[in-house]
Amino acid sequence: MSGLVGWAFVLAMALLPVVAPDPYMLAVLTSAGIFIIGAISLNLLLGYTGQLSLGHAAFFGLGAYASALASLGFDIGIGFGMRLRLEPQPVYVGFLSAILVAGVFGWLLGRLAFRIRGAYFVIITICFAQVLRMLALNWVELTQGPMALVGIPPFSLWWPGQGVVDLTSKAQTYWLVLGVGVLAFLVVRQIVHSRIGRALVALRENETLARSVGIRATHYLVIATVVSAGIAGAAGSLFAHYVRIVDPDVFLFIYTVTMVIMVITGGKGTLWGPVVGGLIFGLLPDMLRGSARPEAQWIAYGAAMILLVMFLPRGIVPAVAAWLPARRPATQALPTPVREGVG
Amino acid sequence: MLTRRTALLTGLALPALHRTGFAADPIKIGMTQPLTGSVAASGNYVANGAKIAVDVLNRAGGVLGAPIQLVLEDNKSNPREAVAAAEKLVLRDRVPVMIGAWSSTFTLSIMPKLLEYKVPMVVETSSAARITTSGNPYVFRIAPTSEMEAVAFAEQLAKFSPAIRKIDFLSVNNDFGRGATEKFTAALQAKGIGIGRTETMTPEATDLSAQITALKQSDGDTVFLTTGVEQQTLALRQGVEQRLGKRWVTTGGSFPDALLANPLPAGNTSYHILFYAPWFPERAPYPAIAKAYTDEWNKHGWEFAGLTEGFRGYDAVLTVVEAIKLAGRAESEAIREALWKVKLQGVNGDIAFMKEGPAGRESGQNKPNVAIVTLSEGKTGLL
Amino acid sequence: MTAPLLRVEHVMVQIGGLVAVSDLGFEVGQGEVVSLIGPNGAGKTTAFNAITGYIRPRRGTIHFEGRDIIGLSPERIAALGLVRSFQRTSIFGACTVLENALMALHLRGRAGLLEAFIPLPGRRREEARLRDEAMAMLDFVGLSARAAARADSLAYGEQRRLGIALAAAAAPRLLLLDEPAAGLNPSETADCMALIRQLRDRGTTILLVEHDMAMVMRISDRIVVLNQGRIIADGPPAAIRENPEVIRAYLGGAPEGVGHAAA
Amino acid sequence: MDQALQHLVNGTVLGGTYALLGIGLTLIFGVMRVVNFTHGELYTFGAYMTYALVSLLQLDFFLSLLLATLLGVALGAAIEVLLLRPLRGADIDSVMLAMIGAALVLQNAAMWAWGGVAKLVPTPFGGTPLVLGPVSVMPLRLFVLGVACALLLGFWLLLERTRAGIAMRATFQDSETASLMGVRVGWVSTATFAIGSGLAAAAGALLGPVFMVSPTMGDLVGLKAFAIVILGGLGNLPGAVIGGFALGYVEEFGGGFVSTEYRDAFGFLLIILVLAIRPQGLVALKERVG
Repeated sequence: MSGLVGWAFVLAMALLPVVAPDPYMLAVLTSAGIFIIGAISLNLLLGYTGQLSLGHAAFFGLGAYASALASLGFDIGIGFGMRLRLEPQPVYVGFLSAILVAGVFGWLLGRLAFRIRGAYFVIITICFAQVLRMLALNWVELTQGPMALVGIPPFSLWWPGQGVVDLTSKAQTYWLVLGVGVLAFLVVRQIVHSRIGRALVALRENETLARSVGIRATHYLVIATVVSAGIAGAAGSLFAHYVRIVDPDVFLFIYTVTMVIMVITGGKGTLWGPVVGGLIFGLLPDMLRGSARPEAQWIAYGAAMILLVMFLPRGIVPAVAAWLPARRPATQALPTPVREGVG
Repeated sequence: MLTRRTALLTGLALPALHRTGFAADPIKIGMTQPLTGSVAASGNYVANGAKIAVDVLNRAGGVLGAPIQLVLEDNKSNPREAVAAAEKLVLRDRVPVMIGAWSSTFTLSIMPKLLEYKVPMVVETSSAARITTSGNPYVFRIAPTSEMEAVAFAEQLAKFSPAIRKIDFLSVNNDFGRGATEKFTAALQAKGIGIGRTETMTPEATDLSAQITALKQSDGDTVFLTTGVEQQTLALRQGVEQRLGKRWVTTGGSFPDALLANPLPAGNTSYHILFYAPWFPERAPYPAIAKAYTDEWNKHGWEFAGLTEGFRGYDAVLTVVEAIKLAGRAESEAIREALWKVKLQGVNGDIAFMKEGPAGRESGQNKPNVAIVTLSEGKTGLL
Repeated sequence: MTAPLLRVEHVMVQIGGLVAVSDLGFEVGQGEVVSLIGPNGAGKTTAFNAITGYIRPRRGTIHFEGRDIIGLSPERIAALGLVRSFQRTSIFGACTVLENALMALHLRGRAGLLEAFIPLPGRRREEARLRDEAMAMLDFVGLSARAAARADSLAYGEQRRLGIALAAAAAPRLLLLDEPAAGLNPSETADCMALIRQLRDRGTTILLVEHDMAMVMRISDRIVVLNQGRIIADGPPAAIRENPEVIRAYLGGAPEGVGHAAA
Repeated sequence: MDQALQHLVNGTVLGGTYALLGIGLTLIFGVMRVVNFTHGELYTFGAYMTYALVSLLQLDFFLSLLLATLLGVALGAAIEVLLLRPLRGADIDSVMLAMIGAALVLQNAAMWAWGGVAKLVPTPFGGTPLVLGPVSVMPLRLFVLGVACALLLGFWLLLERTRAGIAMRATFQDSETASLMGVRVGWVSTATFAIGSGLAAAAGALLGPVFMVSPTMGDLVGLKAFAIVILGGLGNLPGAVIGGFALGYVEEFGGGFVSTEYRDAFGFLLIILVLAIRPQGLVALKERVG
């Protein structure tokens, strides 16, 4: 997808609330958009470094908790009779701390988990999310445990002439999510097109060779994890202020699976893959609603996953790119590590 | 494509209505329950209760001359989907009133949406106190809070023999379990009863041996068990295995019905706090209503045990329809105001809402009835 | 005489409890082309893996430019200017040839996370410079016409040349080539030899593992012979050709080793 | 002291079933390099089949266990042929995603077929515990432990003493060489997946009657199975047995003496600890690949 088409897509999405102000569609798209941001972040890891993290919901959940706790404030004992107190902060502070906290945990997980690869890495990331879920469930003083953090304020934004306003309308929230999504997309694109991105793809393609030419495997994988975690944390923050309740279920395996499906079916290692896959699998559950009994909806969802993996193993975007007439210029002025072009 | 699909969906929804000969368009009631996922069993019971209430009421002429249509959405046992389901009900189906959402977490996640869309919701199951104390004037709860249950139970303490002196807790590690532990501790401590150990379990856990072995070390005489039906059954059975030798009292209104067909060995009597005891419809506050509900349920051949939870959906629909009737029109604000005026006889007993929460933004809370059922060798009795 | 570029002393390597290299010791001087030869299973590739940090030796020392490099990771060793190629074809298959070259030039760039986001002029200059270097490298190995092709679509001989180009890209001071001519036909082998000479002429020191004896004899300044994990001879090609122990090792061990046999 | 003894007995009983769960998963990974996300669903399947045979068809309990296991073997073979065979050579993440999809389908099919309400399976064993001094245990639990040990032993014999087992072990160690030596790797994969699935179904058939049978019973079990095989070393058969017992004891003693709130977290914490210190798992034998 060339840059022009990409921006046209963004513009079309941005105009949607004006052209077709169906609040239900906006709600569904907002909810899907939050997970698409998660998928965009996962793509940096899964698509560009080839490391499958099945604990991605951990970063999402950390972001949600960090943002919620920063905006609600807390007062907890930290041992030795000392207490840690935080007054409720504005929502943007929550958003930033979500990115920060998730990023720090991304660094930790990266340091620990990149001693291993493949299936081991996959399972340790699952365990990581599980441990965080148990912590959220049982550190009641901080997280309220299963009673959940409630009364999380909605998003607010400083607006010229109006000061800080709460974003409560469907369209405003939608635009915010769209904006963060575009930002996340651009962050990933910039990284992928940089020297770092090249190093990541080199590690994915042939780690032994990459190391032999001096690419520091752990260093770059950790960078990718930190950035990926940070973006997932941002998505978690959006989720917290959108749903306005955070409970330990944000660490659910199904949330990770949702993001993985979006990336793989869309086309991992392509910038637009998570967006395309995300739109399909973000909207599919809501399209299926009412079409059949609930169990059958799930079965259809699972079957769709299997069929896509079987018949489009590389994902939708690469398949479409291959199907379209070869529109890539013969001599690439700026070859990039991605197969299709960029937005 | 989308319009064709919508047409198809409408087509699917129609057969439910065609047999009634109403001239007017149906009045929609939205409901969201966990129909799939980890707590689907209970959610389906409640949904079934609501369905039969709609059938019964439609046979009796519907409301305001129109048939009642229940629009049921799965919240997939997770809060994100609970929000999605609520938005679909309000924005797409345009329901003027909702029923939901079983677990406290799901209900709490829908509550901001009620404020946003100004749609009232009757809460049929969730027990967390915060639902009615947080200042959301669109919430009307017919289910008891853990505190109400504990207080009602404390009034019946004298019925136990030998008397309860010191209690322990085995609670599921969620809102429901932790809330019950806290409220029962407070209510029973006030009656001079000692408090021993509290053990918790994750909702998915099946092997409770570590917890029960630990409970055995306490010198309490009674264990309060707060969890779903499945873990109630497991705990009672594993209690026998570990020779726990204490009295069990289950809270929360559900009943380990599997132990009717597969009873524990003789000498094991357990006590169960229920809001409806289907074995004794004649002892319900309004036997005729309870019997109508029970008969309609059995007509479908559904599990008998589901009656203990299904009444929640049944009573919720009765409540909502009564409010629509009082309001005179199916509009959210009118229904919300009418809910305050509801005085109704339900399966559980009288339904009427009292005000709770910060002044000016009160939520409605009903005061339900409590029955204590005993189970011994596969036979039930009323304490 | 100055200190040698690479000095390997008493190196012992165990793999899965088996001694793969028992006592390895040799030197490579600045500007030399040295070949490490020996029958199959003599431990040549293991020696490469030990020198480049992929296996940690049990005993011994390895000094590169006077610095002990045992225990350093492959990427650190590469950063010091010691880069290897691989025996089996080793390229970034799904990327274009130019991308391959750019990846191999990793050490020639500096840009980090910050530069990825802020379009500083320095970053653009660096990218342009890397691109020039990459094209120059491809030109050097005769692959510039294939720059936009996917690397795994190249012919076998081209892939081998790309493999060497990747190792040589960042202009290492010492280049370790693991059987660069394996599987090549005679004319490709000649090209390969010319390439190695050109690299040496550019000032790159080369340590070579190779089975093609004709090539080894013609290209090497010095030959080190390894058999059953230890050095049995070390000297100029003429001396090695005459060395009775070497002849015995090859005839007794794996006679087919003196040919085109790839492991 | 009595409490510790009881925990020891409980941990042993629990560990035996964990070992059974772990070994099927680790076998499949070792031979096929597939992380089997349907493991928990096969466990559920085995349990429901036992329920159907015992409660609905009124068959003999022990015969039902056997039949349920065989049905699990058949379902496993079907999954391998329909799903994994076409995906041979695909990325690890594509295969995982397909397996997750299959797990979603299986779980919701179970929900559809059986409803969400948990079922109890009647057994010929009495409801009164066997009492040995300070400890007590249900006869059914002892039976389960016994069968689990017998299955582990039988499985070991299968691997060591039969042609199929030798082919499997060869593939386990190096599938490329094995195929060069005439082992039909495709057939071995089907057999492996079927046997691994059969072990999961057997675990479900055995534990279904101990606990209860419900559509989501496989969720936690699937996660535990991952924990077990990681503890023991992925693809390491004796390691899975050791990992199973280790997890059983850690949960029992951790839950009993430290905190029941974190009972299910201990396993995962242990894994992170193990991976931080010994990334290859507790047991690293030569049999481990790579």
